[in-house]
Amino acid sequence: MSTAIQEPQQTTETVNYLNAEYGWKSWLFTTDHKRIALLYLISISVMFALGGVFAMLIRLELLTPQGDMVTSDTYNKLFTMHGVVMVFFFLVPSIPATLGNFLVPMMIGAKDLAFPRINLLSWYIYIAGALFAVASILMGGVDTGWTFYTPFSTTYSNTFVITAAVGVFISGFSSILTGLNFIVTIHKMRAPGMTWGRLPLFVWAHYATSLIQVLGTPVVAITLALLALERGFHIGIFDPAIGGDPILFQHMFWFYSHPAVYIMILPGMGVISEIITCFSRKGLFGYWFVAGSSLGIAIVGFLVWGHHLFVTGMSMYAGLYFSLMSMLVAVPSAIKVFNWTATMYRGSITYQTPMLYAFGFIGLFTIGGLTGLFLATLGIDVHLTDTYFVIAHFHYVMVGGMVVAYLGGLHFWWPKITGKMYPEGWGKFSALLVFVGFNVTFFPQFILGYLGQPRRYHAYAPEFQVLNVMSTAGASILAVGYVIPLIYFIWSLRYGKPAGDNPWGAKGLEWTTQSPPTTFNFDQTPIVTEEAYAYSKKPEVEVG
Amino acid sequence: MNPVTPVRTYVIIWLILTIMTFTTYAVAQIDLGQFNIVIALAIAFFKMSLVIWFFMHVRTDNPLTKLFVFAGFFWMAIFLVFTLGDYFSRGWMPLGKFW
Amino acid sequence: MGQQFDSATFGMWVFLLTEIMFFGGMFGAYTVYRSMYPEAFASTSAYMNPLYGALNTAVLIVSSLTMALAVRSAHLDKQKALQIFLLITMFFGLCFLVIKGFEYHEHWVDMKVPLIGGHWNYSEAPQFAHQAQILFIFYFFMTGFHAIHMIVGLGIMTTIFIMARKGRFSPIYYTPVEVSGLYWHFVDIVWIFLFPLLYLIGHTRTIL
Amino acid sequence: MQLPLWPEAASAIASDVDHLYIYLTLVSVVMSVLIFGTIFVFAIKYRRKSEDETPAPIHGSWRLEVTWSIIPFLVMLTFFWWGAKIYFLNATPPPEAMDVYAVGKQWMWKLQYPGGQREINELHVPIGRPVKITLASEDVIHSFFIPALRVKHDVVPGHYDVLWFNATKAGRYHLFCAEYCGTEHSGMVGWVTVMNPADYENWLAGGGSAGTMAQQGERLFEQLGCSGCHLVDRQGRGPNLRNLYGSRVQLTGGQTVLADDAYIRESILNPNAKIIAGYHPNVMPSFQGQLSEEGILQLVVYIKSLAIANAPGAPTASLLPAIIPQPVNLARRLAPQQDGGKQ
Repeated sequence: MSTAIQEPQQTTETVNYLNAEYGWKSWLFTTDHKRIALLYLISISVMFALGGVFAMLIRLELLTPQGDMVTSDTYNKLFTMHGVVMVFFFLVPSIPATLGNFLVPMMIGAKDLAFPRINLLSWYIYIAGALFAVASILMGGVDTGWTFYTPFSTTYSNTFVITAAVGVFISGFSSILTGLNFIVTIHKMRAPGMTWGRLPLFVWAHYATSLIQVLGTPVVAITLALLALERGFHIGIFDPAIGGDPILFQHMFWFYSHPAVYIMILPGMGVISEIITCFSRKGLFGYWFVAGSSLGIAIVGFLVWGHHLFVTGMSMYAGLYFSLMSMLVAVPSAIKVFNWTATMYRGSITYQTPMLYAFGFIGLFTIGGLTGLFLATLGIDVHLTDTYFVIAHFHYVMVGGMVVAYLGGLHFWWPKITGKMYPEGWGKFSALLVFVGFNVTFFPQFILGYLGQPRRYHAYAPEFQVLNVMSTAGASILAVGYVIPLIYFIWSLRYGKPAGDNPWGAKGLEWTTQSPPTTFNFDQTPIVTEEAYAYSKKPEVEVG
Repeated sequence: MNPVTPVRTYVIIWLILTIMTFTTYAVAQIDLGQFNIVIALAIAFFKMSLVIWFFMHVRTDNPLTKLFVFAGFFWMAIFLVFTLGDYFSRGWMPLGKFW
Repeated sequence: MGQQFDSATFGMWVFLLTEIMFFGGMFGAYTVYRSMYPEAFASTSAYMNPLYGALNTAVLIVSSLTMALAVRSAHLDKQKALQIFLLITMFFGLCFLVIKGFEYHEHWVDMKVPLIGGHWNYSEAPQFAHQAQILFIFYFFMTGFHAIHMIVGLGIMTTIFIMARKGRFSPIYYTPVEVSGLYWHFVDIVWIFLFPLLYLIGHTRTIL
Repeated sequence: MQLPLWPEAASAIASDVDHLYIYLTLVSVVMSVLIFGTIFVFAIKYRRKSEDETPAPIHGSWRLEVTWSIIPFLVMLTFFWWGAKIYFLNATPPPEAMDVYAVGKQWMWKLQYPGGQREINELHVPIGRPVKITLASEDVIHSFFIPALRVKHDVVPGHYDVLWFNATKAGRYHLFCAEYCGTEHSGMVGWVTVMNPADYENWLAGGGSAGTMAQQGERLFEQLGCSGCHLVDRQGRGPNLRNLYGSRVQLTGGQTVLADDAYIRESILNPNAKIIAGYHPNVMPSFQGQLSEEGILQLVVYIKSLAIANAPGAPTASLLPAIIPQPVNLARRLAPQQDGGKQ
């Protein structure tokens, strides 16, 4: 930050994408990927806040074992809406639609995505989906759990399942369009000299993510369409009374929803690769292994969905296969962790906020990944599935991994996005709060899970109370850790110090333009002549 | 850009497709047991390949398009094979104590 | 221009990838139930009239041919031919929908529509009355989604036709024609599979 | 204030699961300490000392990459192997296991014993005898979960699921529903009482005034008028049910099926689905909606008992004389077809 003391406060503001046009029309009809990214940023932040409120209510309810704060119906709706909102409307679009949308074209030296209007369309579709989800909340909520398992969701639930399912169905298309756009952009719009071997790993991660979005999302769409039809018209597709099979629903649901967790985590891994290299001032150790492991996760990730079905009566042999594949998918994740660690070896490391988040990510993701192996192990999963162990595991990956990476990335690129610095001291403090709060919230849940507390319980056995109280206490720390950045980010828009083009001394094409960038990102199409993360050499990006 | 395909090619492909349609219809009237489904799907697959290869110009398209077309069917196969794998192996006997 | 053509067709292929998975999910669920209840499904196929299916297949294949010729005409700057071929394509697309409509009507008359009120009667093979419902649901679901795709396709064709009338296309810019052609052919391919799966298999009432 | 950190282990399989869990935990701790330690050391040792530091590039090492891919995978294979072993053990009840029947219903567990005892949200089992629980659901998916015994199985409507255990320690343990099933999901809990064999005998003697489960099934059989067509000793309009259970029967289509619990259940609810060769469809009405899953289970046990009473070498003296079913042994299931159930 010491270098950020720039020329006198800018009196003549440069033209950039933020001030190029004014008025609400210039935002709502924009085709600029950066503006669309900001539209997404605002929308998903609203959804995150909504999901967070539900989470807080859940934790408050679980302070006492009797379940005396809200009724069981309300509680069921709370965790369902928490899941639906967080998974489909925050986690899936979070990094790809905001940071990815903003940065992928810039990182490959393009003016915009391949289909700017489709990009805007995807935001509108997202909003339409989110409106349906919010409508289902306002009408009275949904109580099926975010997994919508039949026959409860089709026959027995008396809530607004169809509305919520339609919301998820619609938002799926927004996700597909984003993925489609990225794939075509990365294939066709790279700047001269930007070979596949020179792509930043953030872009690789988004490429892998997009593949999953494009290949997986249609299946969940069709599954939810079948579910809505069955519920709406009382036709039995998964109804055991006429020979339908509820387990088939689970197969179809998890065929998407398991790879979907890789949609959520892969972009986070891309962010971490960028942050670690920048703050270690060093190229990534084993570039091709980290890039390849993203693709490996995307592909093998499609072969493991059955590990959600180990106790449903699925064939034991299918269980064997899915267990083995789930072990296999851990290998590329492990490769990434090892390579990030090795990147720091003989680096030049500083501890700015983004790097603190990156440290947190590696730690929490490691725990999340290792506990995933517990759940992939057949004999253990029988005991652990549907308990708090599962909750703890996926929050370690989704919140400890994904959300932490998202916050890290937001801090890292905030100067580029807004041209302003956030307050570093507060940044470090809230990073610490998030880390501590998160662990206090979710670590006790591993123990609760092995003790046998089932998930989705409104009231629980009294001997579990101490650990639950701990968890709730942690959640309140975590909440503070999320609110502080929200405040100082908004504060920095007006009062933040001007950031300069490249406050971190980072590599990558996005740092070669002004902050905030102009509407078309680069004055001239950049020509790339060096590898990604060439920290050890003099900068050699020519502009020609 | 694709080179221009002669009309003759299109018409020939169309003829083959039409003949195949009637073949598959005719074969279905004969009872071949399990082979009915095999033949019907083989013919459908063949017809699909012709449409993709000639009408959709994959023949002259770049390898990237070919790869993506292949990937589409490959992923569909993943879903089919492993879901069906569960259903078909449900009736199997438990393993003995070979460990 | 070449770059844009490339991006657009490639983008369409990626979109078709999602379409493959979309129908793939349906085909997957259908296959599972077929393998669970082969005889019930054979009995439903036996009810279907494969002549409708075969006729519709032929109609779609002709429309695919004319679509391919339309794209070719655009490429060669034969504006009149382009418009005519587009019109023929749309005509056959409509034919398909009309035939499908007649068929749906026949199912309704035959009480083969297992919806809320239960417009449903399966006295031909009462032992399969339960499971046959599942097939009919899939039949309507798959052909219904296919029909929706046809309707969307007709909408696209209308747009393309209007653009062609206005002389928007030339040998260096006919991307929309090419791209919507890909979509049209894909819809044709889906039907190529739906035809044997729904109409032909088990038509001879064989059981295993 | 209680703060348990480790669940009670009260079954044979529980200690297996615990050992594997400890092994996995140890490996995870070692891995985490290695990674966190390395990061910590690197972060301190290689902290930026001057602003213009430029570290030398290191591109990577094939040898390292291969090492840290292969070794973790080999370790994971040990998890896989051990876990699969426990899973298969968990999934195959021994033939001599005693039967208990459980029906999940929003939001309670109904348990029935072959001796005729019935309980709600309470399960009594003896120490040292394998217990096989046949699970059925009346409505949505439930999951039968006893943490202290480390067993869990989903109860999917439409068919029977099976779970078994061998309790080793007397006590009262939680019974949970682990699959979300609606409003009072968290109220669908109960207790499992594991008793010494002698206490268990006493407990058994105390209940079951309504006759054994097979007798209850027989009464239901009469009430519903089944006996009008399914004559026990002669040929009627429907197949004779004596010795039907556990045999392979030939159907009208030509294939054969095993007459097991699932087949009997299906034939009661959807009689036309699988007609035995020589009989007519549309004779028997469907009992869907008229019978609870408990009732169906009673009928199944009754039909089972009809096959055992006559079976040579059927166990005679045991805790529950009339109903210990002859296990469907594996060889029999594999055999192509034998002793057709039709007469």
